[in-house]
Parts: sequence; C-alpha cells; structure tokens
Amino acid sequence: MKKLINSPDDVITDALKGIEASDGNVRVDHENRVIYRSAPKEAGKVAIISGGGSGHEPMHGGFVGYGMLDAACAGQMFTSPTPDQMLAATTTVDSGAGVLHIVKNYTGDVMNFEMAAELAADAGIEVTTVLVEDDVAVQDSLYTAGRRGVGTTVLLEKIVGAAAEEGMTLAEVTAVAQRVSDNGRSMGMALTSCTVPAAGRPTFDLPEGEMEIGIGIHGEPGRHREPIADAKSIAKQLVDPILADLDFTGAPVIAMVNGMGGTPLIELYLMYGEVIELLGAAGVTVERNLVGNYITSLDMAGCSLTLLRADDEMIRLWDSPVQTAGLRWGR
Amino acid sequence: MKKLINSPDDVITDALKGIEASDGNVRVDHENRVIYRSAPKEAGKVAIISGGGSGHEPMHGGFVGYGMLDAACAGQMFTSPTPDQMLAATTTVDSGAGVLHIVKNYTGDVMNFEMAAELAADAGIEVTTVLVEDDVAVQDSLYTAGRRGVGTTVLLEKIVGAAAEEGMTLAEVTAVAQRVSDNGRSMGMALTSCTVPAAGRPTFDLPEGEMEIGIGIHGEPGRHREPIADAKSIAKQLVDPILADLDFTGAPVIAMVNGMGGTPLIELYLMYGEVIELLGAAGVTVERNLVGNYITSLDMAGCSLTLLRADDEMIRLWDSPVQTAGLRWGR
Amino acid sequence: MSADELTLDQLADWLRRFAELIAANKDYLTDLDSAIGDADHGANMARGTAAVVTHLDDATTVDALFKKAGMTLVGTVGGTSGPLYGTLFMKMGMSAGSVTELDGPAFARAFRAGLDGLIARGRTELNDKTMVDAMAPALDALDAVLAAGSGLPAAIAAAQAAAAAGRDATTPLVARKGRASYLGERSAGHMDPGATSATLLFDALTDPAA
Amino acid sequence: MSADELTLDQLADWLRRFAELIAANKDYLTDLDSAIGDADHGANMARGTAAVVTHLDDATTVDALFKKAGMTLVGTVGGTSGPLYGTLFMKMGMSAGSVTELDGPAFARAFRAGLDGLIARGRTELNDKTMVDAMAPALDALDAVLAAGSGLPAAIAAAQAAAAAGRDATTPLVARKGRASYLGERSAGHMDPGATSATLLFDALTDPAA
Ligand SMILES: Nc1ncnc2c1ncn2[C@@H]1O[C@H](COP(=O)(O)OP(=O)(O)O)[C@@H](O)[C@H]1O
Ligand SMILES: Nc1ncnc2c1ncn2[C@@H]1O[C@H](COP(=O)(O)OP(=O)(O)O)[C@@H](O)[C@H]1O
Ligand SMILES: [Mg+2]
Ligand SMILES: [Mg+2]
Ligand SMILES: [Mg+2]
Ligand SMILES: [Mg+2]
Repeated sequence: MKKLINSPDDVITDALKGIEASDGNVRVDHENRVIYRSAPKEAGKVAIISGGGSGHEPMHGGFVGYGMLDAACAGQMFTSPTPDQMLAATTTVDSGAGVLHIVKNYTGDVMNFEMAAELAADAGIEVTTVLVEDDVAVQDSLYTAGRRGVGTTVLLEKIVGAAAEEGMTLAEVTAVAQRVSDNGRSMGMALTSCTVPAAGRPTFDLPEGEMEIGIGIHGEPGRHREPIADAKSIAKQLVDPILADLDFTGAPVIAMVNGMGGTPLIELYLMYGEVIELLGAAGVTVERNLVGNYITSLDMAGCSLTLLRADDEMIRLWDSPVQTAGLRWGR
Repeated sequence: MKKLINSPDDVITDALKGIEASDGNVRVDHENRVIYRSAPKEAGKVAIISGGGSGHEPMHGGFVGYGMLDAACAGQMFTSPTPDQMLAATTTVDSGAGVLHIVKNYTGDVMNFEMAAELAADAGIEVTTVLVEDDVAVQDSLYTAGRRGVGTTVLLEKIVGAAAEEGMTLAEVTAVAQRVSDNGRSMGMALTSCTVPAAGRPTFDLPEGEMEIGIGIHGEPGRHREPIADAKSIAKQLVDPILADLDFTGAPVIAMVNGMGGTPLIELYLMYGEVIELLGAAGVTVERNLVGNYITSLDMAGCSLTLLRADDEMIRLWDSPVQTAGLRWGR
Repeated sequence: MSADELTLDQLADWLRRFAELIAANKDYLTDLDSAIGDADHGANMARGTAAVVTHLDDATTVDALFKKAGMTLVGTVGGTSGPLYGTLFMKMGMSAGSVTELDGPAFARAFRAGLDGLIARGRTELNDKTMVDAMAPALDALDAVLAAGSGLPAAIAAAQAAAAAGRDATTPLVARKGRASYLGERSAGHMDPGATSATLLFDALTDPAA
Repeated sequence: MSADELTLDQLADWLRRFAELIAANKDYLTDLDSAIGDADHGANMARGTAAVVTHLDDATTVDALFKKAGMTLVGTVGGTSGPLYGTLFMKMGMSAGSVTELDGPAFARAFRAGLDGLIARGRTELNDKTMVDAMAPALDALDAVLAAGSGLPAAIAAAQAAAAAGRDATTPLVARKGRASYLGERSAGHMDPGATSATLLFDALTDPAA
C-alpha cells in the first residue's frame, strides 16, 4: 500500500486537520468530526447537512460553505457517520427554519440518518430527509435496498444549497431536492480497485486488461467485468443505461464526468469529449457541466457519468454563487 | 496500461475536444493545438501565453481565462510544443501591448520558446520571457541546465494574469513575473512512476515500500530513492530543502500542496496539515494556499510542495478575480 | 455457560468474549466484506466492540449493561452494523429490565426483542443474506431447546450450531439487502460478513474456561 | 556511400534511412530515455523523421532539402531534440547552398556548420552527455580522413565508428545538460538517448543496398 498517511488509524483525524488549515470556508469540530461553515448562514434560513463515509473527497466536507452545505459529518473510511455526529451537526446549524438531511441511499447511511432525525425531532428540530438513489447500474426493486446514491449528490448539494441561501422554506427546499434526486442518474466504471488504508491492499483484484462496469464509490466490485475497451466504447457503456432509464431530451441537462480519485484530468476531459458526442447524437442538450474529481473512491482509477434532467429553476440555482473548496463561482 | 483513452496517438487530440466542449472559458485551435480565451482580453492590455508538454493538466490549458493566461500551447505528451504553435499563439493574442512568455526551465521548452520569440520579434511583436526554475531538488550551477520549473508556474500564472488584467505595461508585468519566479521554491516526491501512453508501461519501477524524493513532473526518477516513510517525515523532506534554500520568514507566504495526478485529495489535505505544522514551527506565515491537483504528471502518485515568498502586491494580485477551469474566484 | 442463570458478570463476560472473537477475526471479516462489500466490516466491529469493553464495569443492572453497549455501538461503529448491532443490544436492555441476572427464558425473550428491533431497523427478511440469517435460526433453536426443558447450556449449544448453519447457508444466496445487493448475481458464492460476525456473538456465549 | 559525391537523391535517401533506423529503434530510444529522461525520445524522433520523409521529393536543391527537413523537425518534434536536430539541418542547408550535390569536403563543411548551430542553440559542450558527444567526434573523424585524402566512403566509415565510440562513452558520464542533468549522479551508468539517435544518423550514411 502506497499512501501519504501517518497510519491507517489516523487518516481521517489527520486529514481533518489539513482541511481546517487550508479551507477558509470551514471550521472543524474534531471531536464530533463535523465540518461547519466558518461563517454561518443568516438565522432564519433553512440549513442543510450531509455526510457519509470518508474517502470520497472533496465530497462532502469540500462542499461546506456559502451556497452549499452548512455542515458535513465525516464517517470512518467508507463507513456512514453515526447518529450523534449528525445530531450535533443538526442542532448546531438549525436556526429555527429547519434542517434538510441529504442522504445517499446506503443501508448504513439511511439507518444512521434515520436515528439522528428521530433524535432531532425529539429535540424539537424540524428535519426533512431527501435520499439520493441515482445509480442505474443497480436494478431497483421493492425487495432490495434499491439504488445506490452517487454523483447526483454533488449536483443536488449545489442546487439546494442555493435554494436555501435564497430563503426558501424547508418544504420548498425539500421539494427542490426531491426533484433533483428524481431527475438525476449515474453510472460508473473502474480500471482499478482502491485500497482502504486499514485493509492495506486493493479491495478486489482487477488484472491488467480488465475493467469493472457498474461500480459504486466504495471500492466494491461492479455489476460485471470485461476486457478494457477504448474511451468511446466506455463512454457508450455509461451513456446508454442512463438514457435508457430516463428521457433526457427536451430539458436543459447538467452533466458531470467524475473521476474516482486516481484518474488524471486529461483522461476525464477525453471522456467528456466522447460523452458529449454521444449525448449530442441522442438529442440531449447539455447546458452546464463539471469535469473533475468530485465524488471519489480513494485512489480508484475510473470515472462515472451523472446526468441531471434539470429545469429553469435548477439552472438558475446552479448558476447562483457558491464558495466552497470543491465548487466555487460567482464570489 | 490502464487508461481512459482511444489510442496512445490520439490522447491529446481527443482531450482537447473534451476541454473545448466542457470549458466555456476557452476555445481551441485544434490544428495548432492552442487553447485561447473564448472572450479575448480588451485590446491594449499585455497578453500572456504559456505552454509545455501535455500530461500536466490542468496546467496550462486549465489556466486560460479571465485573470490568467490568454493562450496555452499544448505539446505532445511531456514534450515541449513547437515554435510555430507559440508563434501562432503570440500573434493571435497580441493586441499591441506585447506578450509575456512564461517558460518552465527545461532545455526543450527554453529552446522552442526562444525560437518562437525570435520569430515573433521578427514579426514586430514585443515579447518578454520569464523562466520558472524553482525545483530545489536540482542543484543549480553555471555548468548545468539549472533547476527545473515546476509548481511556482501555477502561482506565477495567476499573479501575472491579474497584473496584466489590471493594465500594467509589459515591463511591469514582466517585473512582477520575475519577482514571483525569484521567490518561489518547490520540492516533489513520488510513490509511483507514471505511464506515458506511447510507452505503455511505467517510466521507472518503484517497488512496494519505496519512494522517490526530488522528482519533477515528467515521470523522471528523482534525486534518490528510499523506503516509504510516514506523512510527517515526507513533509519534512519537502519543507526542509525549501527553507534551506530561501528565507520564508517575515513575508506573507503562498503555499501549494500539489498532487501529481494519481493521489487522492484526502492524502493531499493530510499532507497540507503536516506541512503547515512544520512551517508554523519554522516561523513561516502562510497567508494563502492551494491544495489539489494543479501541475500533474499523468497518473503518478505523489505530491509536491511549493512556497512563494510573496509581498503585498503579489497577495493583492492573488486575490483578484480569476475565472479558469483550474482556478476560479471572485467571479 | 454452565449454569441456568446468566449473572451480570457473565453477561459482561459474554460481551468481552465477543470483542475478543471479533478482534481475532477482524481481518477475516474484512476479507469477507472485500468480496461483496466495502472491506470495512472487521474494522467497524473491532472498533465498536473494543469501545463496548471499556464500559462493561460501569453497569450495575442488565438493562444498563446492554443499553450502554448498544449506544456505544451506535456511536462508534457507523455504517450498517452500527445501528443494527446497536439496536439489538438497546432493545435487549429494554426487554431485560432493571435486573441483575437473566434465566434462560428471560435471556431468550430479551434476545428476541433485540432481533425484532434489528429487523425493524434493517427492514430485512430471512434469506436476504444478512446477519439475520444467522441470528434468527439461532434464536429459534434457543427457544425450542428451552421449551423442551433441556436447560440453558444445551440451548446455547443448539443456538451456536444453528447460527453457524445459517451463516453457511448465506453463501449461495443472492443478496437483497445491504451493500452486497448492488452486486446482484455476483453476490452469490460468498459468505455474508454480518452473518459471520453474528455467529461469533453466539460462539461468545460459551466460556472457553468453563 | 560508394561515390565521392553525394547527390540530391543520395542525400534524400540518407534522411529516409535515418527515419527507418529511428523507427526500428523507437522503443529502444524510449527505453534509454525512460532511464534518465521522460520516455519520449523514440516517439519524438519517430514522429519528426516520419514527417521529414513525406517532403523529401519536393526539394530540387540540397539547401531546400535540408532546410525543409530542419523546419519539419522543428515543427513536429518539439521537446529538446526538435530544435536541436532542426537547427542542425537548417544550418546544414544554409551552408550547403543551392546545389544539387555535395562532394566530401562540402558535405563535411555543411555538417560542421549544422553542428555549430546545434551547439549554439543547446549551449552545450563535449562530455555534457548529449547527442553532441556522438556528433562531434564523428565530424572530427570525417574531417581527418577526408584531409588525409582517403575519400568519402572511408571517411564515413570512420565517422560511424567515432559516433558509436562517442555514444558508448556517454554511459559513465554524469549529465550536465538536458533532462538527465536533474538526476545528478544517478544519470551515470546509462547511455544517452540523444547520442544514440545521433549515431543512427551516421549509420544511415551507409546504403545497405550498396
Ligand atoms: N438491511 C439489513 N438488515 C440486516 N443486516 C444487514 C442489512 N444490510 C446489511 N446487513 C448486514 O451488514 C453487514 C455489513 O456490515 P458493514 O460492512 O459493517 O456495513 P457497511 O455495509 O455499511 O459497510 C452485511 O454483511 C449484512 O450482514
Ligand atoms: N543542451 C543540449 N544540447 C544538446 N543536446 C541536448 C541538450 N540537452 C539534451 N540534449 C539531448 O537531447 C536528448 C533528449 O531528447 P528528447 O528526449 O527528445 O527531449 P526531452 O529531453 O525534451 O524529452 C538527450 O538524450 C540529449 O542527447
Ligand atoms: Mg462501510
Ligand atoms: Mg520530453
Ligand atoms: Mg462494509
Ligand atoms: Mg525525452
């Protein structure tokens, strides 16, 4: 295992120190492992928190700041944070207008946030929850855990952050969040596994010449394995299942080509070029985009595609100013 | 070799398509492989170009836009672009106030830019050149090629971009650039080699458990090899030679912890935490910072540290608005 | 356990032995989770059970012991197993009440209440390829042997065997809950990590020194 | 070359053979550059010489042939070898002038002018561990044998041997110029890639069919 760390046990503690030292937008509660906006939002506005396992940086801590999240709870590596972290964050950021919890659909995240929401309700705080469940690699079904929450989370956090900043009510913010969640789809692939520091070796073996299609963001194997193909074919394997799942024509689309952490930017740009060609041929109009490492899986090489079927309000909220380590424009 | 590409020969052509499709700040001259600002600077202001081998993304193309570069010439992988590319860029961006060439100190880059400057002068364009030569891993000497130009390039392009945007003359912009170059120092290390697509395998072998200290940005081996140490010791190996080379106390410092392309953000944050602790103990005051992948070496895992001994003017120019794919704030 | 009652000390020892067994099997559990999950079940359970052990001497009643264990697990494990094991013990504590020992039927009732809470929290069913697949048959066996009047030691032995059988039976299953469900058919052929840690919970009921 | 003059066609053939030798040694040159550089010398030279070959039939004079070759190298190779090999041929062309063949001394004079241009562009000296370490002794040998009156074929053979010897002598050197200089002492023990490609330039002077 080759990593810039002191010891597998200290990775998150140490990284939080560096985040606090480098990012002027945030302060860190090291005991609870919660990253807060250094300049809290004005009182009376809806607050937004998210959180999840660590190892997906810049998500979520890099999205704390003006126009996006009020707090992010950092779990252990790939492990949902605990209800007490979420309760601390919820209590701290609430200024009376209520708190939205953005939860990626993983059994652990769902249960921990659920317990936190129960405790917060008990403490008299109004909490709503929106689930992100956008990974088309996973078949949805009544009898399963449903789809994983992946890339749409990034777009959702930006858009609802702007909605809250505008002063929308908790019900309105939640409705926007739900609309984003309903209209986002993602699909990912990996060229390599990742190495969880505590495990010390790659989560799965992926021989030279092979790739995994339909991976999530936790180094888990994908839906199937096949020989490595060229970027054009890989782009098709990401675009096709997304377009098969939802109609993306006739609306402004926000597209994200996301790196899994170990893939250099030049390859992500190259993939974006292939994706946009396929989308153009399918009559999909991309109005806004992100290309880069936004929701990662430690050092995994690979990428994911997220498409959001947006509307005018979402585009307006997307364009609003944001000031976080991970996304910044307009100020 | 595991890469998201179509073929080793097409990587740069294909990536430029994706850059053009995704980055609204730029347009691409595909024939000459030059990335231009889509909205040119007002006439009468000094123009700034840079360029170098590809494989260092987001540098330089990702730094083209308001408040930074007017054009970037993309060479072959790790290979300086050619004088005709630079001449085309220089001719296009000059609006009468002259053009600054920002050149990283590599024999190839220096010679190609030199030929381009001769040709531009011949065409009646006023051109000045500033060399970046900041890598303290390399001993400087009258009899050698001198130090490599690495991380300071990023800080320099931002600062002089702002100077030109303010309307400074070519002489003034060049003086600021030279001051930044004189006061920037860098040091890098690698956990792995990188794989140049045309070569198809890692440039050097770096066994599990070993690292290279004093690497550049072209996958070349470093000054020496040693067993992998913890982040604290690695930080010391980066900080010490930089502080030994220039006094960084008593001035505002801009620090960059830069990833080489294959290192996830969580490790860079962790390294920043270690670096800032050492700098604090040494009496160095970091006023601004960057943590992320800014000047990379394809898929190499590792990082570099750059420190710039700034002054009030540099800090003011640093804080000015910039709008590029790689750096953005203030608009 | 050789007696027909479980004292507070014996119940604390149970949790201590569970922590020891988890620590000894940490890498194994993580390996199992690497195959169909995210390679953290061993680290998660080891972190949580080690934290539980530091509080065992504080409790003076069974409900305090179990509730504290449950809350500690919820607060330190995270992920899927934190809320699930945490709920198991918190509900066990509530069912057990403010007593200082449990006889066989009371122990079985408390455990059943815990499992019901876990199932409600996890919205899971038998054969979803989860920890429930080890726990549910184990508790059924516990109940059955106790009902037959064979006493607690025999019931525990039967529960252990049933847990192990339930765990082994997860191998061919296609997961319908948790992270392994994302693998679809590829989840078949691997033993479930949570069912494996749950089996250790029953193994821990036998005092190796007894 | 068997005659004592080099015709325009023979000179074009020289460049064509150089391109062939580079293509055949592309991976080898890249391997050498991997050890002490950035793994692109083979690709750089192959790209440039292949481009040169597409223009060989356009030229009707020696200066046009060489200048076009030089400009093509400058415009397609990039990096360090582009300006250096490019300057070599551009200056060779200027020295050769608008003729259709070169006798031995004129060829040697032109080559020397090219090397002087290259050295000025690269600000390099003998024993810096560069392509000059193969070229300079080769041109010295060419001059010496021609001065001794032994004719062009013998002079070329001597130049080839001297280039190869100069190339081999780069191995123990510590690089002082180019990318390899960043390695310091670690650059010793590796043959210089540019000196290796430069040796191929002299090897290409022998027509394998002749
Ligand atoms: N809905 C559920 N109900 C009960 N147990 C579950 C459920 N989902 C997953 N599990 C159990 O949790 C185990 C995984 O735990 P762990 O690895 O600690 O959490 P995570 O999956 O969040 O990384 C699985 O092996 C399975 O036994
Ligand atoms: N200053 C110089 N003068 C002459 N030749 C040089 C000089 N610097 C480097 N070289 C030659 O260039 C070769 C490397 O060429 P190449 O790999 O194509 O360029 P780069 O180093 O820019 O990647 C070296 O092996 C060396 O022979
Ligand atoms: Mg987990
Ligand atoms: Mg090169
Ligand atoms: Mg797990
Ligand atoms: Mg090279």
